[in-house]
Amino acid sequence: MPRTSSGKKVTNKTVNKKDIAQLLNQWRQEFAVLVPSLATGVARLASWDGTDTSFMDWYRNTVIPPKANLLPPVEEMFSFHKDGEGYHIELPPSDGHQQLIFGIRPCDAKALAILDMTFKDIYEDPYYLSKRSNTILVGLGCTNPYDSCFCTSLGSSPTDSTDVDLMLTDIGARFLVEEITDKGKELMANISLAEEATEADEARAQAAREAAYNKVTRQLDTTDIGQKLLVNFDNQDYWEKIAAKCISCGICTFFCPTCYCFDINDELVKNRGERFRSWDSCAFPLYTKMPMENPRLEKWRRVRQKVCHKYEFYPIDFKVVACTGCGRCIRLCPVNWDITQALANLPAKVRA
Amino acid sequence: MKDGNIEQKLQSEARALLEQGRVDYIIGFEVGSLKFTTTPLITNNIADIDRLVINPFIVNNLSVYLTEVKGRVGIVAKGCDSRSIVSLIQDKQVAREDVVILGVPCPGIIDLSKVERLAGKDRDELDDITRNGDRVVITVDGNGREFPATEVLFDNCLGCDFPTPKEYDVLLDVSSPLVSDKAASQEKLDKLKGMAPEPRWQFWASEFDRCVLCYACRNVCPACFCQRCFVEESEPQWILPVPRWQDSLMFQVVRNIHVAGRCTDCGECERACPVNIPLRSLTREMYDLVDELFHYQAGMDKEAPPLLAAYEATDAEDFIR
Amino acid sequence: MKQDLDWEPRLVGFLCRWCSYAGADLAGTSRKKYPANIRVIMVPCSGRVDPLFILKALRLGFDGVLVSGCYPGDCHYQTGNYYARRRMAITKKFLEYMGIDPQRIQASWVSASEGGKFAEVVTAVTEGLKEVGPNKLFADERREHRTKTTKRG
Amino acid sequence: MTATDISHRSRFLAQGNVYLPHLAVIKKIVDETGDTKTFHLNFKDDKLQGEFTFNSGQFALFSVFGIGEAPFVISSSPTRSDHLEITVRRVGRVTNALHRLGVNAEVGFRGPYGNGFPLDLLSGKNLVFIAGGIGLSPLRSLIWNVIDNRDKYENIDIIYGVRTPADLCLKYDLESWNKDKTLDMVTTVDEGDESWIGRVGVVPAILEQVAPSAKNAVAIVCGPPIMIRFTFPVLEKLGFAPEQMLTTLEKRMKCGIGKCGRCNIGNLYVCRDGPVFTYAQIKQFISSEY
Repeated sequence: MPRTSSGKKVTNKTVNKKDIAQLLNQWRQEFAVLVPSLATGVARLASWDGTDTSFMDWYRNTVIPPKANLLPPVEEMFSFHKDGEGYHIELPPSDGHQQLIFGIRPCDAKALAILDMTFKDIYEDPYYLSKRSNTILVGLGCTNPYDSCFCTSLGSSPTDSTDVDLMLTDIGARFLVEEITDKGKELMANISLAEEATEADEARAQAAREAAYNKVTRQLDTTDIGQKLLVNFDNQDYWEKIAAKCISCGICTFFCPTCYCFDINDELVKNRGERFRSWDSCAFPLYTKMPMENPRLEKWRRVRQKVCHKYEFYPIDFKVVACTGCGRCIRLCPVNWDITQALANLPAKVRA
Repeated sequence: MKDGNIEQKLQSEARALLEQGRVDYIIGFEVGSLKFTTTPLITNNIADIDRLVINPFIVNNLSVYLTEVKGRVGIVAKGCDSRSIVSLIQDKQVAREDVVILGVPCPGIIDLSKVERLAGKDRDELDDITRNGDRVVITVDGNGREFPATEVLFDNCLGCDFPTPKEYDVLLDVSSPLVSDKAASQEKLDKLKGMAPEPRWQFWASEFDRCVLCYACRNVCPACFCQRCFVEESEPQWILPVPRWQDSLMFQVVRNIHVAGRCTDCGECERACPVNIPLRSLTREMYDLVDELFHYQAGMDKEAPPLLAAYEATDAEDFIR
Repeated sequence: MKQDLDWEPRLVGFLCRWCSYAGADLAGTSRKKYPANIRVIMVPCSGRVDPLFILKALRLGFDGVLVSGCYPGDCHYQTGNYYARRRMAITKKFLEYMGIDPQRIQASWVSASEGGKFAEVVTAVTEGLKEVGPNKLFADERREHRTKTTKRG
Repeated sequence: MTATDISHRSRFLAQGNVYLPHLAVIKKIVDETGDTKTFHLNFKDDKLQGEFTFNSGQFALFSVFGIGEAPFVISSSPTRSDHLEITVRRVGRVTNALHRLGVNAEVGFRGPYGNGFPLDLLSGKNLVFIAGGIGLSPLRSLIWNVIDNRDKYENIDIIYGVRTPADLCLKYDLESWNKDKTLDMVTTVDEGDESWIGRVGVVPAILEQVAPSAKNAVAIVCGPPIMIRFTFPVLEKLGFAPEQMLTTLEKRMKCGIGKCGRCNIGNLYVCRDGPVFTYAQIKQFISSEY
């Protein structure tokens, strides 16, 4: 069954699709508004230009996941310079402006909730969390999931509103608008073009949710998956087989909305330099390489790490599978490595 | 390359190779998990051989696996792939006697992004794509539309001079005609050459601004066989391995120089790029430069030394003061 | 090209130690005049020059690069300069295709006895760079959408 | 939710941003072997120097600005010195750069991170320290700590092995431990020379000869992965339960605080949950992940 988001006694609203530009412009008075965009040559969330709403026609999901707006592919951590007194360290100027992400898909919103866990754990990560706390998520339910999508296998759905502030569901000429959080409620407070949702609107939304849910055809049986992975940890034959065609590029991890691994590098030119952090991937041999040895030199160990981290280790630490079924890793892989196939063939028991 | 005959022949050849112990592994294609895709099949199991396919979607250059699969290998190779294998032999990465090349005369591979553009729909929304000689029929919502094949083949296929492998052990079919369109194949490059230098540089700067350094271009490339790559492991660190456009661009330029004379214009780098950087507009230019300057074509002669590991006393030096 | 009147091009010279470096030395000791715009880096052979060095120099803001070695046939290591010649040919042409002015990437053969030629080459290359103007190839900081996510739309 | 409780640990004195290093100054450099040096460091800020605390076995990330950061276990004991010591073998980019620095050079310091050794658990026990090569350095802080609180512990054995006599680290410590009548020290080399009068043999083999009793004992092991892998089975043979074996692990590390990935063994992160683990914790993964 599709999950409906609200058990609450609030009246939902509706907004006419034609008025989306007006709505975004009103929000733009207060926030930096990001929308799905092709302006940079690849589908990603980017600054809205104030007029273009063509994403309503092409947008199924972005190629670059929304994590890139909070954990950028590269960001300066600090700069340093040296003078007669020694080193001086300086943080990059921070910009406290609020950003509003319009159109985030439920799988990607869930992914941000998953990232929050790591970045809040033990020591807070100031770079991610400062952006995160300044971000408002306006979700847009899917009407046309890809054949690579499998969110329904991970306890979510194409219209799941759990992890957004405001949720939009396509009901034909209008969007049903649900205020999920207080932030979401505030967003709609002064929007005069919104109307109260009727019972017919609600019924249409429910039908849309069910239709979208049923369009997700790819399935992955996640029953006892962590346990199955644990017993197969040393099943080298299995891992070698499923890793054989992997080319060890970073696509499935870089474009994964829940992968967060990063590298830290310094650059120095004369007496000035910067420290950067940038995306890193467990697919790269260098990721774990130490001067004298490398625990994951062989490809199958790296593939195992990727799979186990998502489906075995993350659930131990944070009680959630670090995969939302967005399907990017399947869609974008140059050799069609498919995690749903890999896990489907996981032996239930291994010889002792 | 459409009917089942070539597939049957491939399967029986591959099966025989494994059965007779002439190879340890077969590297070929099987049907992929997404519509209109294939995926590499690397197997030592005879039971898997039935899954081998040949169709207009066999995109990968499988020779990329040769340096890592152990033992003797039977490998399915299109024209460009077989040249990559020869190039690996020239570089002594692969021994000729360790590979059995199952050559596929290639009529050109279908570029799904071109199909999507023509159809105005994504791949998974299409019912069917059928190649028939120089025509392709794309069916959406039950309605078939016919297009010239030249409009859906990869740019590199349209400009391919050697679709049929020259180096092979078994040729799986008689040579089939490739529909080529040299002008279309060079269109992007010509457009760039028509630009003034500054906008051209700006073009590349903005293209590489999207790069996230996933290294898919390098890792799908059979010519990039180095165990350690200059971008990640060099002392001093010439390039910072972080995705700023300057570093990404430097990486790609030097990668192109490294694969000069090895690149067979298989187009895999551009196809693999998840952020649509037109990498073939670089690799093909280098391919043409190498031909123009040294009359050298990659992977044509397994006895020849690699381009940059050789010289002629008569090499051009009009640019040297 | 319009430019700052005070601007002087900066040139990196990778000189092979056996011929061109000695040639540069000779130019100095025999008091040949040549522009002070060149910073010399001695390399064992022109064949040692990795295209990466050339790009790195440009990335650091140098306006041009000169690679200079022994004449063909005179290489101390027999053939190093022949390999360099091939590599330089494709590097120069390829970078030109990408939009880098070919004047910025120069090569020469200068023997140990050619102090005069060295001075001429450096003068000519420097003059060429003055025509081309300052190197701003890598100066552009893009990617605002990635590093500053909360910029007001 | 947190994956690991760190409330009882000495913690990094953050300046609002956990990734910002403090500045530390190299006060003294001791040459240990041809490729190993010990650095004595003080915080540049006197106030910080006064406030700073750490537990034996905790590590920190040291920066050479412009080159990068690398993790080292603090090898001095909180019971002794007013400065910090790290012993560094020259093996990679950062360690090379560290070795090029001289006295008065400034480095970055982030830490202390990680759990350190469980002193509660060790108290009242016989302790068997087993170290190979530079693996002595992560144990050194604990060894001095234990010596300085000698009455809290029972017997102390130290087994230390290196490849050749020239590879012996911390000779000044070895000397004083050798003289210390309250502990038993065995030094061994894989390959001796004319002047070597100690034992010859790899650490697991010597351990088997020394055969310390497992009764009321805890073994603390540190060395190269190959030594660690071969030492645990010997300890098991001697009757040590997996819970009685401690080790401190080294992995490639970038953040030090459980975020950048890479240093995990199973769901345990060396930086977050370690670097000190019992064999029981890592047993199921160690064969193929370390």
